[in-house]
Amino acid sequence: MTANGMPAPGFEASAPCAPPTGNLVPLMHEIRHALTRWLEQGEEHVIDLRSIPLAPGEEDRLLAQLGEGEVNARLSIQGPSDIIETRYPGVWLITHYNENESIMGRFIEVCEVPGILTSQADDIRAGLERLEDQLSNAETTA
Amino acid sequence: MTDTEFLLWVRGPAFSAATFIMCAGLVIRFLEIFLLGRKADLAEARGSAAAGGFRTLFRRSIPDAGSFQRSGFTIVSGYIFHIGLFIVIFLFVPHILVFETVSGLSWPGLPSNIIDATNVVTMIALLAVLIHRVKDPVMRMLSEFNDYLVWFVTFLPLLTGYLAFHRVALSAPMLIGLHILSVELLMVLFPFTKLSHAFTLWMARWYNGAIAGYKGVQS
Amino acid sequence: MSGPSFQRGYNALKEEIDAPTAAFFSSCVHCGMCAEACLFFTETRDPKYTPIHKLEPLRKVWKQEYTFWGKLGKALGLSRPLTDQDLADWETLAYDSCTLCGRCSMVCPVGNDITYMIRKMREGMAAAGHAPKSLIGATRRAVTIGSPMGVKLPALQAQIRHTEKEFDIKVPVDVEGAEYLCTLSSMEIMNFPEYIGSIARIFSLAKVSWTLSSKAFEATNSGIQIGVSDIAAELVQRIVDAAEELKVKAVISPECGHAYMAIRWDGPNLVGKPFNFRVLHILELLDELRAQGRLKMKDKEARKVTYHDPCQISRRGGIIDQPRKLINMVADNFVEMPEAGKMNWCCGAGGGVSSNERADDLRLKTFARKKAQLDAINVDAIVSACSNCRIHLEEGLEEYHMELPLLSLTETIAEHLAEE
Amino acid sequence: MSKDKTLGETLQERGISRRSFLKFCATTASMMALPPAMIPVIAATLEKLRRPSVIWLSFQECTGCTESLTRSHSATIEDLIFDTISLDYHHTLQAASGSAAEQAREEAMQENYGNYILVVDGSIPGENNGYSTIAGISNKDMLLEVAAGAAAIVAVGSCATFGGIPHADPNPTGAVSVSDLVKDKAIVNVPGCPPIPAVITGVLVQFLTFGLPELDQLGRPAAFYGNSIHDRCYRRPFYDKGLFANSFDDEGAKKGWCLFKLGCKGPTTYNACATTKWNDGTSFPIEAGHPCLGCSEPDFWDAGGFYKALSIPTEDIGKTAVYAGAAGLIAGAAIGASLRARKQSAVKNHERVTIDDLDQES
Repeated sequence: MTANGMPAPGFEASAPCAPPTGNLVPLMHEIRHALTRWLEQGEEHVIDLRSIPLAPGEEDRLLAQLGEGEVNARLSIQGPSDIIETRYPGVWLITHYNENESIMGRFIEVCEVPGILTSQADDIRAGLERLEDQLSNAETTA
Repeated sequence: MTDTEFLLWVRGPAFSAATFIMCAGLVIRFLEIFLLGRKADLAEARGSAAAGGFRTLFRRSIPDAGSFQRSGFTIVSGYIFHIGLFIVIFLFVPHILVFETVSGLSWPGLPSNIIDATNVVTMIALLAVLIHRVKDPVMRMLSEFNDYLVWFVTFLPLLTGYLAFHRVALSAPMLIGLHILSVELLMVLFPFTKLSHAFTLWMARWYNGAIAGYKGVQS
Repeated sequence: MSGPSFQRGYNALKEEIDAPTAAFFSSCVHCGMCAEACLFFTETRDPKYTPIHKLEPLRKVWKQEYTFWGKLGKALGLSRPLTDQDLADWETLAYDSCTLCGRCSMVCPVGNDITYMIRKMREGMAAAGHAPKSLIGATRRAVTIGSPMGVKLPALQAQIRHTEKEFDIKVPVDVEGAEYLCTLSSMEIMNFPEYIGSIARIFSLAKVSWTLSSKAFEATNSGIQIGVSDIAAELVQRIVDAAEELKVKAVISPECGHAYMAIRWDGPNLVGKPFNFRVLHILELLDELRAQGRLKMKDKEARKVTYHDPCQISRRGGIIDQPRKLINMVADNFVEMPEAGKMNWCCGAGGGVSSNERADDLRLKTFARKKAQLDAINVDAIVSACSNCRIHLEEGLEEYHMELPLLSLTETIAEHLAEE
Repeated sequence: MSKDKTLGETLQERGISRRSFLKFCATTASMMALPPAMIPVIAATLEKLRRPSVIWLSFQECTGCTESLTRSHSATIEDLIFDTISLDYHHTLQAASGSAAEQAREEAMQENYGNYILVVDGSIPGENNGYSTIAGISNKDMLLEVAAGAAAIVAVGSCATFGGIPHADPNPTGAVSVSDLVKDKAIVNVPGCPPIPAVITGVLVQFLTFGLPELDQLGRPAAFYGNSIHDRCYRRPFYDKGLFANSFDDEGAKKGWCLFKLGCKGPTTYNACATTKWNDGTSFPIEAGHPCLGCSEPDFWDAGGFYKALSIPTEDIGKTAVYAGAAGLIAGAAIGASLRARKQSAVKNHERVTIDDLDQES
């Protein structure tokens, strides 16, 4: 609704009236099963939200249901990525943005820590090299 | 021929040809029967032939209690697949659109998944009817090639419709094309096989009811 | 005289096929429901007795002569034409195992009047020389002697004299200007002469002006049963002539099913012109008298009775309520058998089957159906209104060791009539 | 940037972190509709990949496909793609012009003969080669020449894949598709008018990562064209419930009901629009309220009308039925009259049957 009480043009066609695809509930159950499997077998699980047909507004409802938990990390890698632990520990919501902050991919991961959050051996190696270079440069200049 | 070209062919020239054959054939069949004529009844009437004929058009759809007991399977399975065919043919929205373009008339349809379920029930009923036809001594004796052909061309659109709805095995344009083609086969054979009973039965019921009605006899 | 031939039979079948026949054959989907409606099938479970199957020769002629594709198929040699042997093979199906009872015509879901077509097919069968021997004999007696049982006028006159003496009542014969001309079946003259006394007493007490005719007392029509319209017309014409000569207002058909069918419904069509008199079944007339209060009962039948519907009177003739009203007038304890009325089962002897000795065993076998109906109700007596049904029911009851008296409805009414 | 280094080495040199690479792999897997379990495989393969040479030829086309690709929202990924490949010839994008451009093409062909990837957009005139030429070379000749040395061909857009709009009735140039002319090479068809940009890049990445992808019978990669629009459409529940928009401005249209009656070709169209969507994943035609035109299917321009429901016959059936009825009346009256005459003759042939005619012995 706009300020004068008239419905906003074109509003009806979008989110509030969109039909449910009926995919939300099965999705929540998939998460529940994944959590159980992780506890019992330590098996990790990734859901690509783009591969599931969702009606306009449905994804927002999903995110609202998952909520936000204790961890909220922002990565800066060729555009930001948000890594959020939902209100269900072990259920992570990962959103990749490009440099224009448009969403490029959104995943739900069921695991201890999403792989992309942990430091990568290659990066550590590169970082170590940089550190050593820096130190040796400092020694020579000192 | 690509699948799309095939679909266009069945929706275009093939459908026109099938429509032409079916409509012309039915008119010819009707005249073939009607023009044989019938002698006027000279006996003093005790009832109305028209009223009797009209009544029997509807009344004959309701079996008497005794027949229901003795031919229960035939009646129940027959009812199921006929009602099923009616629902699937006339209450599926994509089909209604076809009738609308031809006649300008439209009516509300049923949800697609109800149509799908009805289709499955109808196919099961038709299979049961076929098994009955093969197993029952009377029906086996009466049945000829025509009866099995009619069964087949009735079953085929249901099956292709099911496959098209669920996109089994082939591409969607091909499946929809095959479905329409199977309906065209049904349409082409309609006037020249027992399928035409869908129309001639109204004549048969009318004559039966009129002959009886004139005499003031129930039928 | 040219004698029967396949060509004449084939031509007759071609003549008989009309729009209803074509509509019926076009509509049959071979569902087999008519089989379950036919007592020849239900009591034997032999598929060949399926009613529509009995019409195969007629169907073949329709298909090959009156449909475009059938004709094409025949011309191309794709389908075998009808042969004399086909007709010979179908003789027992068309005559021995069909009483023209019309039950199949009632249940056919597409509305086929199968009985209507059996009657037509018999025209071709008879003209091709494939009518049963004993039925030909009965027809010959009807044409040459005047009655299928060979009853001649002197025999009737003897019964009249006997009746007049027994009841001290006048039986009018050849009375010009009488209101009703009563006809009789030879079975009534030979086996149930009480019928003559009964109608004489009823009409006398109800003050009905009536007469018999010495020229046309026989109401039955073997021509109808054997399926020869030319002969049936000749037999009907005798009654028409007598009725016109005596200037009656109406002709009364006796307690006989096919006689009613022959004179009431087929009669005008056979002779080719509407009658200038009415035709009533005796039950119709009696019910009219009842409604007018002209039948006074002195007492009522005490036994538990049921009513057997003669097919040509009830199902094919439409006289279903009248007998029930009449029975309720004369009996206190009237029960219906299962499927009574328009769907009642045939006794098994109509449509010429009773005159066909070859069919005797089959006819008695099918009586099991009637026995089952009777077993379900446990009555003391059966009332009916057809002497042909009556004779066969008596025979069947004897065959199945059942002690049940058979009553004529007319006679029962006469018995309980109050004297003035 | 050298063609001899692997992508992993190139990225490292450019200081792109492993995390960034993983992010690229994850979003690419998502784009290619691959299961997330494939992400490590993609990472491992891409890392070792050496940049292949790509030659892009444009024939009878509108540049919509190139526009689509360059307007692709996920800039990072495109950067990476263009880092991954060596686009040696693309006459819309390249800086070189005239004979220098053609020289670049010939050099690229010579250097990488048998190994380069050929991308084509636009259809090829089949009737008269003069309808479309580049540098005096007919489209057909150029295609066949370049195709001969290609490792594989990617046909981008409905024109290159199926002939597209140039091929639409009456097809004045006799336009044909790449696969109509080239029979001896692996061709990946990426139809659409235009194709979804992410699908173009996705196919390239998939091709580079896993080689020739699984194709459907129309040569389309199953990963992107494996599902019909209808089956993945968020309005599908309305179709199943039997709720349809009857016009573009009725209550049903406002409520976002199924557009089948308005001619939606979703049921017969295979593409990724319903899940990948367009413009930064914002929307796709059906979500915007317009029925699917079926642009990724052959002959979509002539497939019975954009606004005619898929189930409706394309010709005037009502008229046909009336003509058929009239023809039936004439033929039926003639046949009926002859049958009637046959019956009359049977009636005329009737010999009166007497009792003496019944017995066969008599």
